[in-house]
Amino acid sequence: MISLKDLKNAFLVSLWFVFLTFPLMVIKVNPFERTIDWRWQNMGYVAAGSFICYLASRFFLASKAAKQKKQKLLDIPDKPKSDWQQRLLSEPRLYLPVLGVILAILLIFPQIFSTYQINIMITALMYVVLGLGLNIVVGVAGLLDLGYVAFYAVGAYSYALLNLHFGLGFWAVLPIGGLLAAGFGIILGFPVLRLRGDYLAIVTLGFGEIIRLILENWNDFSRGPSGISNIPRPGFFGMEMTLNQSISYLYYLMIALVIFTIFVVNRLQNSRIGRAWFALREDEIACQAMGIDKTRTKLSAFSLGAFWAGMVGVIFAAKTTFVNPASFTFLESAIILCIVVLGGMGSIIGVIIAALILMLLPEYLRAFSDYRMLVFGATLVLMMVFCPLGIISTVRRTYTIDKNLKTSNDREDYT
Amino acid sequence: MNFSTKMFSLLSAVALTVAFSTGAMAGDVIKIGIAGAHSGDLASYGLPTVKAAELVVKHINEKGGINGSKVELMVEDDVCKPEVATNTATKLVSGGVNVVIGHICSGATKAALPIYNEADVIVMSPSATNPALTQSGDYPNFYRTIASDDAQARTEVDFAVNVLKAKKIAVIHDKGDYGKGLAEFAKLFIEQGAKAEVVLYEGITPGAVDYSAVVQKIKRSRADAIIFGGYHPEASKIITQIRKKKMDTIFISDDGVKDNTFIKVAGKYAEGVYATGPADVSSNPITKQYREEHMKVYGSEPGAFFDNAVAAAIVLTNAIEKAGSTDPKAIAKVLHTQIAETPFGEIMFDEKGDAIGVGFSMYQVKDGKYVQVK
Amino acid sequence: MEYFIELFFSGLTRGSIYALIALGYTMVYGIIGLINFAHGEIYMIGAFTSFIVATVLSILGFPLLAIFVIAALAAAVWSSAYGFTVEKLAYKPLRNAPRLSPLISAIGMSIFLQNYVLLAQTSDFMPFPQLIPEFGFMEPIAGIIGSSDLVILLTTAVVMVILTWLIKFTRIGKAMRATAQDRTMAMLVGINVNHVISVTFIIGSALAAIGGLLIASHVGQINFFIGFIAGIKAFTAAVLGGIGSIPGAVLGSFILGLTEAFATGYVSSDYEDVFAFSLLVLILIFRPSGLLGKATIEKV
Amino acid sequence: MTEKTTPDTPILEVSGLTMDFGGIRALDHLDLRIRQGEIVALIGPNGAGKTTVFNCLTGIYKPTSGELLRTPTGLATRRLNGLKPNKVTQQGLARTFQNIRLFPNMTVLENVMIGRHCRTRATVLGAIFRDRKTVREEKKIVALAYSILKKIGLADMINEFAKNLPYGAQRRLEIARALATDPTILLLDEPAAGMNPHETAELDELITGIRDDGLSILLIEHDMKLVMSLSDHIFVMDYGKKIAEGSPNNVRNNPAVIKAYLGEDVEDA
Repeated sequence: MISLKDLKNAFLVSLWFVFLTFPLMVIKVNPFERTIDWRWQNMGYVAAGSFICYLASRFFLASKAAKQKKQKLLDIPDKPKSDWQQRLLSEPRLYLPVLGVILAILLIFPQIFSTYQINIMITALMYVVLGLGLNIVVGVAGLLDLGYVAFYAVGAYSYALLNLHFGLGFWAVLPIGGLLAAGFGIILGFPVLRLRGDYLAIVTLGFGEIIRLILENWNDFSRGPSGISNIPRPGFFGMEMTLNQSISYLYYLMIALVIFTIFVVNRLQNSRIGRAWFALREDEIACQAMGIDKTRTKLSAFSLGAFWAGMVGVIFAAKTTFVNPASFTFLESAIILCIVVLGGMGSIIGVIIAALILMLLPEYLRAFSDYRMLVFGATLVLMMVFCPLGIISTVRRTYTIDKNLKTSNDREDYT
Repeated sequence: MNFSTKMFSLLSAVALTVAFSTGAMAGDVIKIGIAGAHSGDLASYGLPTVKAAELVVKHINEKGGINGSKVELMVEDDVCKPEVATNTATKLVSGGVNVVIGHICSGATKAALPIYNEADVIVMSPSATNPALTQSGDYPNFYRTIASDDAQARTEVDFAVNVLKAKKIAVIHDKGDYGKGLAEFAKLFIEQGAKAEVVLYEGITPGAVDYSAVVQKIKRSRADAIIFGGYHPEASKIITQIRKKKMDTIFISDDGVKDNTFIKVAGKYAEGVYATGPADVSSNPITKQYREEHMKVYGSEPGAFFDNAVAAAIVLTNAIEKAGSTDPKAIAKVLHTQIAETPFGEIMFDEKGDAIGVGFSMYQVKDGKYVQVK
Repeated sequence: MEYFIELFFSGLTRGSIYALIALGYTMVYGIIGLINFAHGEIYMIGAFTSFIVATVLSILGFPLLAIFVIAALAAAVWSSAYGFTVEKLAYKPLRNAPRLSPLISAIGMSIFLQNYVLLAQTSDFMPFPQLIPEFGFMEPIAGIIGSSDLVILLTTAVVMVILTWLIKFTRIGKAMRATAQDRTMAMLVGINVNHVISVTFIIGSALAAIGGLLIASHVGQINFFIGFIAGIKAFTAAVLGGIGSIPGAVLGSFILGLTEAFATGYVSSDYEDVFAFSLLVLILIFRPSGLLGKATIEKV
Repeated sequence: MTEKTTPDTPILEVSGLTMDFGGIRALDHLDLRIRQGEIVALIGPNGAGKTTVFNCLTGIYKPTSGELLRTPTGLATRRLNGLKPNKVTQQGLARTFQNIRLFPNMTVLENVMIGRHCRTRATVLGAIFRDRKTVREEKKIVALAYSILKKIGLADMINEFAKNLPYGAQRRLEIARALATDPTILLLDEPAAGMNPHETAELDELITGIRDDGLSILLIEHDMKLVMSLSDHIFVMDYGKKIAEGSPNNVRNNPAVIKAYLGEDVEDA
């Protein structure tokens, strides 16, 4: 499979990378002691690493191309490669048992694993909901939102503040947090939703920063950067709970919220409004020409997306029992956005899988904590290059029609 | 062509990843958790604590452990983020830690404390200075071997007003948890003292490319002194621009600036800058011993909060030994009632959990070195 | 009045710093319609490379001028190499992918490069040698504008003139404009589009590197994270001026810099970024394509 | 279906329509009329401004000046000027696009279902709770969309992605989608472009059928054979101006028209 030409190219590539990484990887200066440390061994690593990677990617692509060629020769129609996925996801006979098993595992999870594992799982599940929420805005309606974290912050602070000043409990604030975030979505949406694409992206990014800066600077309102601590965990009919119990409780609560989110988001996507969102993403002009109110549709996507961030924000505050503005930076928005895109824009299952991978993998890669973010960045690039449509591409609902429809009857209420 | 571009991407990631690597550890019986930022941009504040604990524990285990039990460290990273800190704390608690040294940042500490509190684990931070941690009374299991921000602000203000006789003071901060907290206290103390006035109170944006507008504003306020709350990167940018603008305003800052990096980065502009820091303990034999060991074992000067972390490790292990058990109540009793020998001399803890005998002194940069001001 | 002038120059300095980075953003966006999030990192790599080279040279005892020139060259060469490689690795394979894919790839690249420098070098702040001396003739007005401010201002002006000339009158400039307008058409008339895109990345990266050198020398320190904030601000400036437009990027940068300076000077620097972003929102509401951006009528 | 309006009352009237793009005048005081049940063709060389007329009518462009008046059968006249595209569609004008603008990653059936959006009311709460009213409405949408697709000849492909359809089918799907909005006037922008003679013949039948259902049609088309066979009335444009109008025969022999087309290949599929 590997020809001499490949070897030559691999050599050239590794030469290029040796040159590229030379100053940063090899030279390390200490300006205080005025010494230079030449780390020649790094040059060797870079050369060997890039050589091997080149050949590996060559090999990977060659086998992929060969497969495609074979398919063409055998005249296999160019079916979408996710055929088994589509079937698995669309036939209840296939997916119901799988779903049952997953649910069973999820339910007994706290019985098997340590509190730490449960805690991580809660975080991952929070990101599942965040991903699903942003998915409505970015994946489904196609509005690039880089400031989603602002709504998350609104939710977290609404619990922290309402609890602090008015003593409102978790259950009361959970919907309020969601609604407040949705309200902010509308307030933000009004002026900016006429902007297109990248302009919208930078303005939402700015909005996210503005919210964070206000929380940071307006001490009388938010207690500034030192944050609000001692936020109560969620209660259960006033029961006293130990730490372990309350974490397990939060876990089940998150499971319930995830299921609720999937249920609602799924229904929304397959409704009149969901179709309008998809249409908006596909073609804004045609969408309007088909009688869809662009502004209203965008606003509904924005606020319904924000709603989930608000709810998760409340849970975030309850889980960490402490909020400060530093938790709501742009990086957070970027991570949620990555979940949506990696999952495959608009695909609920894809988003869930992506959220679990992106949140759980780094936790279990703690041993490599220094390289965690490096690997995270590289993974994003590689995923996009090799699989730009995400893990699972959108599955559209299929309809079965009773062929004996009395069309003449329908005709009447049509005119 | 398309092939070669795709392979490039695979390669870039792996080639650069391959070039680095890591390690881990094991043991038995008494478990001490070490929590703080060990990776990412704040790692330099967290890692010295790990090293300090390692050195102290090595000594103890060489002597046969505490009351016969070996001491084991559980090192967990919280990257100084509250949301991660709760996971770290749960991991330590479910791993069965007896005491925890950490966390490093106040925000992360606040998020983690309720978890330790419920699990009844004693926590001692070498670096979390937020006053509320001890003064609010919410965290009975929390101790620290560093003085709180208000004590530091008090030192700064007293020095500026009483020693330097400053009348107009500009209070600047970096909008962060630490810097802004300090600045608020400084402002409060100046106003309470009524001997000087706060002519300017501003937060700057950390990481901004240029601070000349703020500097012009300070110039216009005609302040004789600036009290800056924040860390050395911003401090060195501001002092550089102030001096370049030919202003000779006195610059007083905090422990985050009392760092040799500040002097090296700001160079000649650092001359004359005042900064508060823990009292000079370099002549203390314990301090000397551990600093030398650090040089020997790790081949470099110890980093931030190293002495405080050594103190915390000594105090905690000492308390477990004296208490004769790992029972938190027994340990707490020892901490509050008995004196321990640390790099800061003899210390014990008041009822809030602050170390008695750990305070701040004022330093000034003279000839490229911080020198304690008498 | 003096205070006003002082603030004005503060704003100009900030603006020209943003402009040096914003130009790269706007060029790349103009040509492939991509928000190159990794551009801030290219700037950071430029600063780091010049830091390393300058420190090595000063240890070896080179004179200041030689250090400045060699460090600038090295920064430009390596930043360009990084820009070129990043484009080939992370963007080129995605030319025909959905619009968001290259953006995610860019965010990934940005995170990757930050951590690459963090691991290969250090997470600490490093002192950047002062490469721009204090000019004697600037002494009388040092309270208003410093030597490095002046150098940065002049560099921005020169760079903008050269860039405008390059794009208006040279062969490659024409090819760039053609590619920006219609990539397929450009290809049909025989323009090597890949080549043009590479050149765009190289020029943009070299500008960022020069910016990195000057700015790091101005503030006197660097670490691996400086690219992020500068990048976001520069991008904001580019959008403000109308992304894709070169004079727009410069104008947007100056407006942003001046807004921040005056907001700090007359209101409070607590909310300096709030002012900056609010201004952006306001301008985009009234001019959805930025100040000098062309309002495109979509062909239906 | 028809009320007592006289056949002479135009249901859509355009007068003095002018559209400037920067310094270029794309439309210059254009007048058009469509009567109930008519098929009216808008022809002219490339760049004459035909599509611009559609874009002005449907609210995508804001005309520089001129009146767009719509008189629904038996109701009062309304101005369409300044209405947003979706409001225009609600007023009963639906269109297709010259360069097909389907929703490529949605199924054929969903594309048509989108057309029902402006005629249905289901809310967010309805979508979540699926109350009886919403379910009934949804069922009706599916049934209606299916019946339209059946009529248009795409009933076998309802679950295909729109992007996977052959070209001719995509054109027909655009018509189906427009029909789903319950229009009284259908604006077709080059529906026969790129079709083979067989497909064009089918299209001819389809358009006639739609007219027979009581709709009026405004048609932009280059295929003269189709235009001549379908139209009741033809407007000829050049350089944004109307240069002729009348019955097919009339227009065919108009010297101005011949001059405008001179040198142009009058497509003759």
